[in-house]
Amino acid sequence: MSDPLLSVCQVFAGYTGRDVLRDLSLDVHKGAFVSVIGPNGHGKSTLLKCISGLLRTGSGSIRFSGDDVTGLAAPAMAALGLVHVPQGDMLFADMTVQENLMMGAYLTSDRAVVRRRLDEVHAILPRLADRRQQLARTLSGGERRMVAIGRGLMAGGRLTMFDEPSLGLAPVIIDQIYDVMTRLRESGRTIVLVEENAMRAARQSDRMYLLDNGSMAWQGNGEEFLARPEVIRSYLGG
Amino acid sequence: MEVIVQVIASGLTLGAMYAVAAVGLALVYGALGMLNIAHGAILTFGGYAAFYVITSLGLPMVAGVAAAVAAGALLGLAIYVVLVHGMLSAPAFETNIFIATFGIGMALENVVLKLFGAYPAAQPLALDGAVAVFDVFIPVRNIAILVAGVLLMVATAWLLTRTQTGNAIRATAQNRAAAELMGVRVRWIYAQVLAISGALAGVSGIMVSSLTNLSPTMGGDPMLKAFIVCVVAGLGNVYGAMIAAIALGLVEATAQYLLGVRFGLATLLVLVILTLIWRPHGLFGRTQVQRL
Amino acid sequence: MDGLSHETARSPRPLLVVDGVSKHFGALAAVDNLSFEVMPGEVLGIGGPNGAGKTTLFDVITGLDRASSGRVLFAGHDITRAGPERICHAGIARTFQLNAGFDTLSVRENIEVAAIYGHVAPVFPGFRIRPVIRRRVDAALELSGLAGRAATPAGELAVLERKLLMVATAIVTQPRLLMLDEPVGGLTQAEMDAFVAMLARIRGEGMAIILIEHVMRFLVSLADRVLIMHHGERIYEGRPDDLANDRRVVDVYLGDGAADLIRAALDPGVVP
Amino acid sequence: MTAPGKDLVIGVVLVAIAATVPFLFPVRYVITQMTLLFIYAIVVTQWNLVLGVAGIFSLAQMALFACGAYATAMLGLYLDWSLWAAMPAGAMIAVVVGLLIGLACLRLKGPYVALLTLAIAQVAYLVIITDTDCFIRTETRCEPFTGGASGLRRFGDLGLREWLGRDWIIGNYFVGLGLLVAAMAFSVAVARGPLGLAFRALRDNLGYARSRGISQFKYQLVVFALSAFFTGLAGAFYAAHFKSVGPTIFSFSLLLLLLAMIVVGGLGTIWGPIVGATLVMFADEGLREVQDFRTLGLGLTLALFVLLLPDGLTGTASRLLARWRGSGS
Repeated sequence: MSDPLLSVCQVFAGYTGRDVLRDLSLDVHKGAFVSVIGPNGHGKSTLLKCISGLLRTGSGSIRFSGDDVTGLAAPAMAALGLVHVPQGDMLFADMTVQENLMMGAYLTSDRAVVRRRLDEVHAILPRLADRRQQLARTLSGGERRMVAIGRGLMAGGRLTMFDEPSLGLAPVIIDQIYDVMTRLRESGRTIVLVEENAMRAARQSDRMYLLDNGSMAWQGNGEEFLARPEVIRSYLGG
Repeated sequence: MEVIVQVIASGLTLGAMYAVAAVGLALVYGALGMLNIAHGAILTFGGYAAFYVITSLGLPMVAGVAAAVAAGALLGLAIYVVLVHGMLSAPAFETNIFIATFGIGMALENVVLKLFGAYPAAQPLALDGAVAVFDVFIPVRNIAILVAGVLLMVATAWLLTRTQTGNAIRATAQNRAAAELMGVRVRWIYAQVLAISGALAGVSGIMVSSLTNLSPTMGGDPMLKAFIVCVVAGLGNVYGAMIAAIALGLVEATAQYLLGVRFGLATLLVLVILTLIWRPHGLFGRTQVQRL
Repeated sequence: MDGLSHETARSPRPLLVVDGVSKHFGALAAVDNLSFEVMPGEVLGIGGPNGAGKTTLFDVITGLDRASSGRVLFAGHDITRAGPERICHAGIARTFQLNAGFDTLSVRENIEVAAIYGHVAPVFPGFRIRPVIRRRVDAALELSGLAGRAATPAGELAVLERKLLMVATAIVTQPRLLMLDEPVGGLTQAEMDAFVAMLARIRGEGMAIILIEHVMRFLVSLADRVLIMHHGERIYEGRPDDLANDRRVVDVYLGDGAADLIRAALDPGVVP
Repeated sequence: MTAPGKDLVIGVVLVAIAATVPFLFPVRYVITQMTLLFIYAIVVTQWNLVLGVAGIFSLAQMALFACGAYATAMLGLYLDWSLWAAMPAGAMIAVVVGLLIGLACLRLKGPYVALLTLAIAQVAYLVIITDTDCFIRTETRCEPFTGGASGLRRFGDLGLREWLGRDWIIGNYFVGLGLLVAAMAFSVAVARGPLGLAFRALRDNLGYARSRGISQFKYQLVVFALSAFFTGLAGAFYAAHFKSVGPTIFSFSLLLLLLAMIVVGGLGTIWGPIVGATLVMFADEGLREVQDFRTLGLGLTLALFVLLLPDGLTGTASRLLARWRGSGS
């Protein structure tokens, strides 16, 4: 098997006085759809922040496409082609939808490439084309999520990480978001998905990691997960 | 009629002048959450830089403007390198940078005093003559200030909305972490913002001194007014600051006409006090919800 | 508010009544026409996925945020429009999700300030801390197990200690209702056990408790009754042991079809 | 030793040193400067309550000082009050103004507080210096109500000359020292006691503090009023001692001096402001030779301290001490 695109190795990390991640390892191969599941507050978002450089790792190492990228800051990770679509969208609230999308392609200087990606994003998320000139702060929750996802796609990175893209949305909208996920998967992108809703993630995933209290509790593929109800049930503490 | 033209003309001149100073402050506050009290001193430096280049070195006016811009930008950059870079991640940044730039501002003012002396000097970069509008003679320098002010506002707006740097500045101001995820090197943006703000202050120094005179303490009054403009607009709101500057310039000119020249600033101060009591985040500001 | 403190804990009347409360942020309904009651001495667990409106509900009850509509009654008094200070004095104390603390104050000072100001509003707090306050502070330090850390600034505490400190500052105000917002989020199993032990000691004193928690095994082990929220609405209210059998709850947490899967796996009579 | 015990020892030692100065150095200049130091020290200890302990970024302290000074001068000048009566009255007026400023700042945060209080101080300054209308007419000229740009004079003094003759200045010295002791004792009691806890709790986390029953409304007004009292009294004594008041007390360089005292000593610490006031004052004297560079030195000092020692000298010292003890045990 070829070397993984992203490899997280024995990482400890956290905030003052506390490790949120403990001895955590994970691999993501090119073209794979990997999901990280687990109840809230168990370090899923912290893991993504460590990978994208928003948070310093305490110890352990992170490799991205063969290079040691441990300790690199977020802009440098972005320049390497790592895209992080953060939880809570973190849009540029006083910029238009279009400007938000263009910020996604901040590091891409080739205008033709940017235009092609914009067309792609508009094709996948047609609502964004209609809302082009609207300020991000005036959008509904679902539209904001789509801007956040579209902004991530505009970077055209080699690995895209989504942090709970269905969080706080109405069921109909969640379905739409997952349709987008499916299409991205089919287009062959490498994706890491953080999700609290395990069943939903399981249907998509080539590989699943279950996080419990900052360490890996279980890993396997989606079908294995669906076949093991006791793992599912431990989720609810039963 | 003549009175109205007079008041509007002088109000617009004042407004354009305040706008140039206030936009610099608003940019810095918007991007970094930093009140730059040294802004007035930078403005003074700009005025004197033009004076020095034109009067002492005998270079042409354009060189004077360039010198003011360069001096302002360099001082802004220096403030970033010396103070901001080290303090950004330390606790209580907002309070501490306020105190630090207050100190630096006073120190810079003292430097000007040592270099050029306490006596007021005339700004050589000033235009003479007047133009009649509806039988009212309006000095050419006022018109020049208005035109320059409007051009600078347009240029700033263009920079912020039409350039990659401008987009990065706005993005950083609105969400720092998200900007970093897009690949924006935030600290470099901060340095640029301080340099741009300093350059604007430098130009504003020429404007202010061409209306009055050069003196080491000349930055205090326009900076105070720029702060008033920013507070009324809501700190960090660049476009709000442009509008508020023009509006407050007109208010001040009206107050000066109706109440007497000495009540101009007092009127503005009372206005800012009332604004803050009525709307704690300024006219265009928004309250933010905080989670504990 | 004087009449409040004379109610007895055994009163059959509900201690807290949330009556048709909604909270809108623009078009979004964070809490949507929610009603429930809490009896004196009862432990109510509130669960639900992220963004279900649980913390907003706490903010509304404790006066940090205003309800868009509906009423909140505490011990028979309307507290819907009261500020957080008054609600604290009425007898509701809460903790916060992000582990709030007075970071530059020592652990002891954190508890002292709550003891002095939290029970009743002093007309003038004086220049010394009264012995009766000191005794209450000592008791709270003991109860929370933080006595050994009394002189440490709160900002230097680890997560578990910060959570314990928040509870200590809450109980020292002598509340009749304690509201805990994700009290064990991010704790290890051993730490969670320590926390449960402390809550058991508090319960002995007859205090009613509402707790929000994602960690279901914690919620289930502690609560007398469980309420699950989703999109600001109640989707389940009842006994904790029935929770895992409730179709909507399982689906909300795990996704469509998970309920069938679990039922199938756990019921030997049915072959999936 | 307990904290109050330690405070008492430090206080007694400082007072003992200060009490011997007029006899060891019976030089008029030294005594005057020391008296001025006492006045500034009172202001910074009280300003520290608002700025450091309560964390409210108010720049109106010199306006409150001016309230006390001007009220005393005016009561003496226009109503012929004894300054001993006018001083506490001036302090009470400062309290009322302090309450109003506190009320105006209630809903504001951080930098907005700084700008609002600065605006209030500037309005007061402008009102005074632009006042040129004749209020009373002496033989030679006419005086505006506030004294205008040149200030107020000839409103009497503390009357110690009648008792002490040419030693009246030593009398004033001890009045100043007495006021400083009272102000310091008061601010220590406030900062170390339940009130200080409330102020610091509100500063550290407003929402959490309110949820623990601390009223922001009440205690923000209390801290403004308390700190205004001794600040106003210091202003009143300033007027009585120097027998004149002018608008220079609003100047930015004086504000810079006082702010430097607090920051050098340690913002929010108990003894920092006094230590800072003394050090800055002595440094200022030492640099008399290079008077021209005074503002430059002060400004750079302020910036350097905030950059390198944001806890000031006493804050840093006590932290190092704690670490040293921690590693020792």
